Amino acid sequence: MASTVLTDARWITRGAERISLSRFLLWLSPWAVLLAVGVYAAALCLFYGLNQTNMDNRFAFGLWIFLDLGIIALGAGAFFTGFLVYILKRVELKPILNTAVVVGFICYSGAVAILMIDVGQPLRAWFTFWHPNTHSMLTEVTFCISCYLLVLSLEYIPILLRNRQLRRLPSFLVFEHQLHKLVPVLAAVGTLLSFFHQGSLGGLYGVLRGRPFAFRDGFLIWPSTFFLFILSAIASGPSFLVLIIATVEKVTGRKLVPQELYRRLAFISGVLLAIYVAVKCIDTLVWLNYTSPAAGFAPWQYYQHKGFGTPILFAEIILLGLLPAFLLTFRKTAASKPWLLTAAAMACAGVLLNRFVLTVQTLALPTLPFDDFLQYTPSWQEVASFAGVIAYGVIVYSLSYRYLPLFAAPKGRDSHVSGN
Amino acid sequence: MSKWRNSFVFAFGLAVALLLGWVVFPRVLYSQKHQPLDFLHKTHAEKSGVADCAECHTIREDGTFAGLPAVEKCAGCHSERVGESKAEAILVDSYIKPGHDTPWLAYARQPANVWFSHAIHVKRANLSCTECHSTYGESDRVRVYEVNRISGYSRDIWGHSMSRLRRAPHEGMKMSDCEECHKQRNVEVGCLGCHQ
Amino acid sequence: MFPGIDGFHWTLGHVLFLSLFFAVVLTILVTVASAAWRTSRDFHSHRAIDLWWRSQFAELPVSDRRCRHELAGRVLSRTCDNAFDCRHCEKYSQFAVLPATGNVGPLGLDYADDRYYHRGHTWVKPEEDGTVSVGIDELAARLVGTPDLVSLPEVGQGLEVNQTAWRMKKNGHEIEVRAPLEGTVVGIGGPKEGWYLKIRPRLELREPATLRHLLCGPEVHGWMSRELERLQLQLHAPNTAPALADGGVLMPDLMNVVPPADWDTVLADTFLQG
Amino acid sequence: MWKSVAWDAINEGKAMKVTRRDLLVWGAGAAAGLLATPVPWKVLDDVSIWSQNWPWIPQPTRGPVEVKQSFCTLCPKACGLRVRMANGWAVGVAGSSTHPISRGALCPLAFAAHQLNWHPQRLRNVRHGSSLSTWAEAQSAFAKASKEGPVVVIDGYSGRAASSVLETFAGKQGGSYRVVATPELRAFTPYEQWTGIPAASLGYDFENARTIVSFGAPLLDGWGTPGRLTRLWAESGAGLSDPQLRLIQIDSSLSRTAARAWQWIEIREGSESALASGLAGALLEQNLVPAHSPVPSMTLAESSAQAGLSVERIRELARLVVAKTPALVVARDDDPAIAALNVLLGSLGNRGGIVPHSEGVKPYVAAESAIGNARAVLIDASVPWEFVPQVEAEIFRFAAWDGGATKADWLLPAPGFLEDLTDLPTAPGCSAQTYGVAPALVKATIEVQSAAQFLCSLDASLPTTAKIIDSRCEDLFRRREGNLYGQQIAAIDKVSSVQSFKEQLWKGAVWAGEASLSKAFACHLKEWPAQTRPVSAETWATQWKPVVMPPLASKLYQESGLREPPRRNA
Amino acid sequence: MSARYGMVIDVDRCTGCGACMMACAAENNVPALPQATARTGLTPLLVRKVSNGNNGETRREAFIPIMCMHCEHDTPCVKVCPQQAVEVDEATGIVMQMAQRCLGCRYCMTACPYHARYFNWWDPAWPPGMEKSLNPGVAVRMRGVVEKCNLCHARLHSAKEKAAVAGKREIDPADYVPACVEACSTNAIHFGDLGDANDPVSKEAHSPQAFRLLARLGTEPKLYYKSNEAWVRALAEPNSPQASEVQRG
Repeated sequence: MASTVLTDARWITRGAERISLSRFLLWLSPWAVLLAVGVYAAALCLFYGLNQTNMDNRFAFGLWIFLDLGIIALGAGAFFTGFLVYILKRVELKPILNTAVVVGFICYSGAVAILMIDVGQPLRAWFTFWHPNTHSMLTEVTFCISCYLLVLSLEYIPILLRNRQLRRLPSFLVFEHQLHKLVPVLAAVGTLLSFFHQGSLGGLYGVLRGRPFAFRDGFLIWPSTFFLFILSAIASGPSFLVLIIATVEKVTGRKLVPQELYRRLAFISGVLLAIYVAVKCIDTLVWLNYTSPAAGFAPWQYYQHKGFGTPILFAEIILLGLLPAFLLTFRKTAASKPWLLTAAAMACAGVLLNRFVLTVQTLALPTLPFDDFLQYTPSWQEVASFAGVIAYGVIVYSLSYRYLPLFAAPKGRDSHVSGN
Repeated sequence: MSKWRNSFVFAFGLAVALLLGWVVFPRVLYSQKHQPLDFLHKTHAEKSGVADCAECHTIREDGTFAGLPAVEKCAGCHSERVGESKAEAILVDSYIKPGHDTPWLAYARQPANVWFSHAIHVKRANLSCTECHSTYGESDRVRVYEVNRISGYSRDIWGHSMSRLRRAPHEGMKMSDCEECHKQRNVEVGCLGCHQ
Repeated sequence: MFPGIDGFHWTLGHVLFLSLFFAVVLTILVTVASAAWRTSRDFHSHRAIDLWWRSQFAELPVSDRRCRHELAGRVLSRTCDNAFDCRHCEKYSQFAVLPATGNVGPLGLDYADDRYYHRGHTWVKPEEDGTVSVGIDELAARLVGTPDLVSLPEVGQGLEVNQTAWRMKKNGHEIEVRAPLEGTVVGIGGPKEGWYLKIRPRLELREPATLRHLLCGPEVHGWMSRELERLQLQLHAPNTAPALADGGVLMPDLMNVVPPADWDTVLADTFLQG
Repeated sequence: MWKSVAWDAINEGKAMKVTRRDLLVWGAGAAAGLLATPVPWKVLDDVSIWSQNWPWIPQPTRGPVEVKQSFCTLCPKACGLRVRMANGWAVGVAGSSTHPISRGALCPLAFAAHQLNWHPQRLRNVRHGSSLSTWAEAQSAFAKASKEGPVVVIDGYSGRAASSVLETFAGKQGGSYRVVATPELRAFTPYEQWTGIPAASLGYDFENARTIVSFGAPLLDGWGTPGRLTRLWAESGAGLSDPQLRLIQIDSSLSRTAARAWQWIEIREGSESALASGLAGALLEQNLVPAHSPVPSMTLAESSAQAGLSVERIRELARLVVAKTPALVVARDDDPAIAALNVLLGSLGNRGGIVPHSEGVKPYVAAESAIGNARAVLIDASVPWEFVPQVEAEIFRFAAWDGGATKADWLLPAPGFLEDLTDLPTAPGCSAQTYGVAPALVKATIEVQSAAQFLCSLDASLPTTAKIIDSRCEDLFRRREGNLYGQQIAAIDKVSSVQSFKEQLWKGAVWAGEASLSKAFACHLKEWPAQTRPVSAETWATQWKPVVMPPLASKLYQESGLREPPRRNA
Repeated sequence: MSARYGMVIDVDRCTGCGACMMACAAENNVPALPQATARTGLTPLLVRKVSNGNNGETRREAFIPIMCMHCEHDTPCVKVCPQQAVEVDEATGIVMQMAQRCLGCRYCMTACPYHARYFNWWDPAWPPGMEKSLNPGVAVRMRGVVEKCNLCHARLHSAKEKAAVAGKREIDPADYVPACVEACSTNAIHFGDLGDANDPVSKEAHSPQAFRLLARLGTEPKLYYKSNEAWVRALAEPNSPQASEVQRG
């Protein structure tokens, strides 16, 4: 008789070799615990209000806004890969498309979830749609992110429906087939939306006239950070995908994509990063010499606080910008896996640092001459919900990897025949 | 058989939802309360010769609106029972004699965050009471007071029509109704023009 | 958001922003709706069935997608690109005339020359009254043994080629048996009768297109031997007992004899399940 | 006819069995239908409205709003108030600009005084030791005690009608009546000693002074009747390099007054007396004042060493003091050395100096913590909470708020803010006599009695507060002098009758007499006062020691760093 | 009516007593919660202490009341609010914060250079019974929304109502005086119509002693300060040599 051991073999793509269910559950369990703690922390914030956080009137935005900006930047790989594959027809990137979509979906849904905890009155958040102030960058962000999350969900559906059991349902299968055919439309819409909201997220701080550290001159209604954010997001997105895929390969012990694909992603990332660094340098010079002094603020003031001196500027632009750009672009370093991964990690860290500086340092810096430089330590609730989002991402990705054909052709399926 | 099955099942689901949404939901959403006694505007207007709403619903000297009259006002005429009705007995025995204010349920009461000045609307803009309150002043029976279980608002704020598409004139006292009237009359006020 | 709602302004920026938003939302909705509409259209036009099979076919391992002419040794190597429907294959007639050179060594499995074989391990036997009887071939029969449960269609039901003709259950595994050809069920048998269904084909039996897509003659041997080989490998996992009896003859009721094998995969590969 | 069958329906399609597919389709239909009903939209809207009117968020009271004139009764400074009342409750407090002394200004705490009645530390029950008791028990216990031996009655706000009740009782009972005076009042006690004029009859004529030398008195921070000096200072050219009124603040730290004063003289902590002696020496040495005896025994050098100022700086200060006259010296407390400076400067009884304003005021007997062998001590609610009698007697303490650890045997809930009728005699330091009446504007929500009410209920022969107020009003009217500050300012001659006079007073008007200027009075300073103790007491407003703080006061010290947090009672 | 309400605060007169803060909080039903700190509390009006940085007798301290400056140009908070919960009233120039519209995203707080906006981190609460002492003209804000100085709009309402009863269109300026102005014991806060050239406040705002905080940001605040002391006026410029000497406190 068939063994009574619980098995999910029927749900796993045929031919794909996966660890046993018990081992898989063992892998998930710590993440599930983390997620549970995160959900509990988030529930505390929703139920008792934001007094559960350590944010205050000066530090009105805290860890979460950094998380939001950070993971949305890293999630840019989703739209950018879709753009490259469907619009620019770079079909060689197709094998990573599914992973890009799943990662993007995780990043965006996580960001939206955090955003909903982060506002004081989530029950009224829909007012933004009903009474939008179209001059607000946040309105643009809200509209675009919700639409793009919808797009990502729709892009995720075909992947989901390719699950072995789900595709047995004919209506699902045919719908998947038809939706898949229309995915280029979604990719185009996603590109448009991403372009705007990545930019608006940059604009979020760039328009703050009252915060000369963040305020930037710009083009029409868009401050320069609008464009810088788009650039840095599409530069770091592929690097983040490299990191993710390498991690998955490491964890599963499987070769998932050809080495050549790594190099290609790295090259794209490196070139874009180099362009970003160049533009960022120009922007910084303009800001230091014109924008900030015009508002009555001498730029040296921003960097006189302990831990937030000019090294942070150096790290942001050179150490975690220019350097990884070189490493990612040069054939020699990009060919070596350790160098490649280091460089990709540096590129991601650089973009995260940029988001950190713009969100946290901006708030920490005084504006009134009799104000102090502020410190802020997130509460455990903030950290836990942050960690919960990461756990959520790991769980969703693990489930997707296990039950969905994420990497185009499941290798090994034919091994027993081809060996013949 | 199967050709129409899906359509039928779909239509069935649709019908159930429509029924629930349009018929059952309003009954569930609003709870009903009754006024402490049957007060008839019509009787007061016709028999007692109260000609003007402002006789009872006064605007004070400082411009504030007294709203529903205090029990002393009623006591002016009803210090002793005037008729034989049950309402009369309740009014005199339960409220006037002990001096308790009658706990009227105010159909048109706006929440605490709304600042509606009767003085400005009545004295400056010369709106008549019926403009907003319709002809309640001539009503010959007491309406049931319906209160929204979620928001706690009187149903008159939303208006009786659930869709708000086919409203009677002067039905509904939501912010959009205020805005509509203001727009018609070209009166611009900011948020704090009507909120407090 | 709409004119008349508080906060709506007839300014260029506001209208532009909202128009863009509505355009995007509309595009997304139209995309989804059109996918749904196309799905529904496919169902009405029977294209859905074809789509479904083609998608299932595409999921099959390459080794299961060999062209019948390769199996017969007429060509060296060819992957079927027509979802096993030779009736629409342009190359069919071109290759069919080549001589078969496949080996004809002992197989240990019976197959009859008067029967036609479907890749899902069903056979079709034309009867004299113009109907055909359909059953599972010996490899499948030895694999499954006596099914725990068989659920057959009703008489009068129509079947489409490659779709589920009937279902069997064995040891908790559900097996969907592919219909070898399209037609109407006219009789019901079972494992005891040796055949499962009697079907009146949609086209007359004598029409060449009725049975053309089914394997026959030398192709059957080539195919069977490959299937046997696959089975041998799949059942010869380190932890399984000897799968095949001496001389490579399949033992009857394999599923009971070799319980720990990855029967899910074996059955799916055998009965062409997605 | 050949029929096609969807493959899933091969078996499941039989009869009308409900399939999973049916459920999905039904669900889709229901979902589509639901979108066409008010359910999602109305619920979304209502939930938002709910979040705008959360039932647990307090709602302000509804009802007619009226504004009443009254007085702040929290301390003896008698500031005029305008109290906004809604539905019978006080909902807002503002200064009454018609008040001739406070002139519309109030100390920060007064703005939340109307919330004090709801303070969590409000004393709600009669307490005997650590257990709850009743008024009847308290009365019988007090009656028994007053039969057995002398009762000491302690008042924190002398001169009120209620004080008169307390004093009368003490006199009749054979006990004594003593007063815990505010530092402003105590500052006049040296003059009382030297001139025989009661401290409560003396006042500062700030309005005519040109230089004010403050020895640590927080003149701009709640000292005296707050509005009087702050408004005067502000209107006399605050911030100008040569203002009309020069405020010289001698302080050991940069207090609020020091920060905003015309000049701040920084001295060592507790060296005010020494500097006063030194300053006197410097004035005499430089012949800046008429020769005078006695002269201070302390040399300039000694003073300089103690105060931490150079001798030359003290001389300079002396010149500064007399540079613009009249000059007036203000002490924080009853420091005779500083008071003697005013004698030296000739400020007593002169324009811009210290003037007497009312007659018939009795000298007060200062309450010491050591009380002697009394049988019982009755403490009025106006006595500061920190005042704890050191005595083996039974203590009956009235209080509206429970300030924490106490040694009182009986704790008796007194009326809170504006819950009791009281009159307001002249505030300490005023240059003219004033009188006002604060009726009970709000009703107490708990059973309360003031000490005076308590005594009257025990001894029916005592005059009630209301009666005393009545007769005081009549006395004032009979004097036919001063003005009545109501909606308009009216000379008392214009007030038609005593009835109308009373009515206006009860409505919050203030009667104020004229300042009696240039009435020089004799002063017998036998010897230059020796250096006394360092200044100990601070005013109520700076030390932040009312029994309880209104919760809103946390805006000043907890929700901002504007002030030091109050030191809690041990 | 049409006005541009603004204030001129005479810093020289401010003694930092805090009466304005108390009056403001009481007038506007601002809760005082035991948990609130200087970083999480609600002080729509906040008096800040500044000094000239010296020690000893030459040290000077001054007090600067900070509240919503009701910026006129490119108003930072209005521009960023995603759902129009903040707007500049055309008739009065008041920057109005609507708690009922606010979703609590706090973007406006990051936008405000004066930190004059406060978030309701907790449910507002008063000791039992104390809700009876709340100002009936102002709704209590719920947890999770931003609040700030609305220039005592309840007093404007009363003034309008009073005018309406009297049959007038324009309010009597004496009827509309914000609580802080009324409470100031030194009359340091002057309130009036900056748009009216004859208004004393309008004249004062143009005096050489007048200055505005962070004026170079270009937001045109309608809150002016004035002082005869140069070091106080230097606070207008965040980078001026004097200002950098100012001890932060």
